[in-house]
Amino acid sequence: MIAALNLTFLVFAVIVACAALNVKDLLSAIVLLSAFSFFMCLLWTEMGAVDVAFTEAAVGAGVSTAFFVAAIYNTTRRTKD
Amino acid sequence: MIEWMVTKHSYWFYIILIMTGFYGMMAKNNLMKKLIGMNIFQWAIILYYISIGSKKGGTIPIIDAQAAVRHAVRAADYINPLPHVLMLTAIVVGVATTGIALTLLVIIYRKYGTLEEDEIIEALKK
Amino acid sequence: MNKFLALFVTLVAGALLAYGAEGLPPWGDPQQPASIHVSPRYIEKTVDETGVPNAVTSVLADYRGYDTMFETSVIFTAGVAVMMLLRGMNHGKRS
Amino acid sequence: MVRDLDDIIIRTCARIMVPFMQVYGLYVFVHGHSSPGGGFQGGCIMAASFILLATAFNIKEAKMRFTEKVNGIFCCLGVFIYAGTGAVAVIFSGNFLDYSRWTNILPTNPVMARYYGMALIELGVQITVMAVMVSIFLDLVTGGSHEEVMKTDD
Repeated sequence: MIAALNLTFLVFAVIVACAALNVKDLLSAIVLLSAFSFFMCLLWTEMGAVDVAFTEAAVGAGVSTAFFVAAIYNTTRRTKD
Repeated sequence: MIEWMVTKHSYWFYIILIMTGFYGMMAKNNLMKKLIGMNIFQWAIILYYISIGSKKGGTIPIIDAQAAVRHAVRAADYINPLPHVLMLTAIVVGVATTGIALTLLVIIYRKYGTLEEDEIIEALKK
Repeated sequence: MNKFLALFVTLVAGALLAYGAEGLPPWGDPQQPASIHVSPRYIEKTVDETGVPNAVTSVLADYRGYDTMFETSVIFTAGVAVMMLLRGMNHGKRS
Repeated sequence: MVRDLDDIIIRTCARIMVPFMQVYGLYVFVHGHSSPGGGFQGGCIMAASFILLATAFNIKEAKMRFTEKVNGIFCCLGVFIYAGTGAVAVIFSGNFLDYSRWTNILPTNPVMARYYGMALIELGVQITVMAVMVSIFLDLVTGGSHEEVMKTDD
């Protein structure tokens, strides 16, 4: 539990979350959401929750992104906001 | 005041993340963006639960074998494993329910040809 | 929905959360209520009672087995729901 | 998915990587008792190997390796293993999910019986998670038809 590392990862997570909500392309938004998920994984490793971080790296950043990309492939990339 | 800011600065970031996800769920027009906001909201809450379990001076909850043989396991040396277990199940269930939400989005796109909320409402009024 | 109304609701919710965060224990406090109720027993007895050094696995699969069992059935239900929604729609369109 | 884009580099890399990913998934499951890991993580890594197979080759190739019938059976088999492990303890006059009653059929002491009971539980979780994740991905990417769909625009 290192406070400086924790603060850095939290700031990056907030920036990436805001970027994922504001980018004008859905595929980019999903890639940014994957990056957000990976920062969450780093945060949990830093807090000592290794099992949860492992699950997040396998499920959140891996399989979840594959689901989103599959849904985008069947719908559209276009968004207005 | 300064000490209060230092000891609780993490909670402020959790609140900012929750607000980001909440705003995305309410204000965005695209349904996929709403789903992304919901995911951010969910992960912020999981992050708060995990941070409850952390202890200053504690290590990861895998018990040292030598200490266990000597019956000298002290609970203060290890991080609380209970929130980890609850959130481990929450993450996997969250991904499964995200799969159902994406399925519903695919069905909506097949029926209306768009994912924008206002265009769907226009199509529903006809 | 109006963006300013959404922003207002978000800010009010954030202010309420910040007001609630004032009553939380300091971050990483070893004596906070969540860390002194049942988890010391799990940590101290896990090797003696189950032989598993990883406390997360022993709590997940043994002490709280009901939780994980119904969680597994939730995943199974989600898979069946996706199957029914997508394939059922397709079938209706074809006939 | 990529029928017109026949890239030999991606296919060769995927063919080399898939067995190692599956072995790693089993390693994570087996070492879940003494190191980070367990059923959820191992199941997701094994599901990721099949998803890689489906994206690098095509849907038909992945379904030849892991057929739809086997997938459906595995979805139910994991939950069945979990509930059956608990129910066997009831037969030996214990509580539901009380693995120490397994000493009636395993030649061990109650502590190690709980150890092996947990391994069985994790096996059930791993099988269910793997099968359901692959099933959801294949349903989503083909739109439910489970055939190759080629999109031309957008």
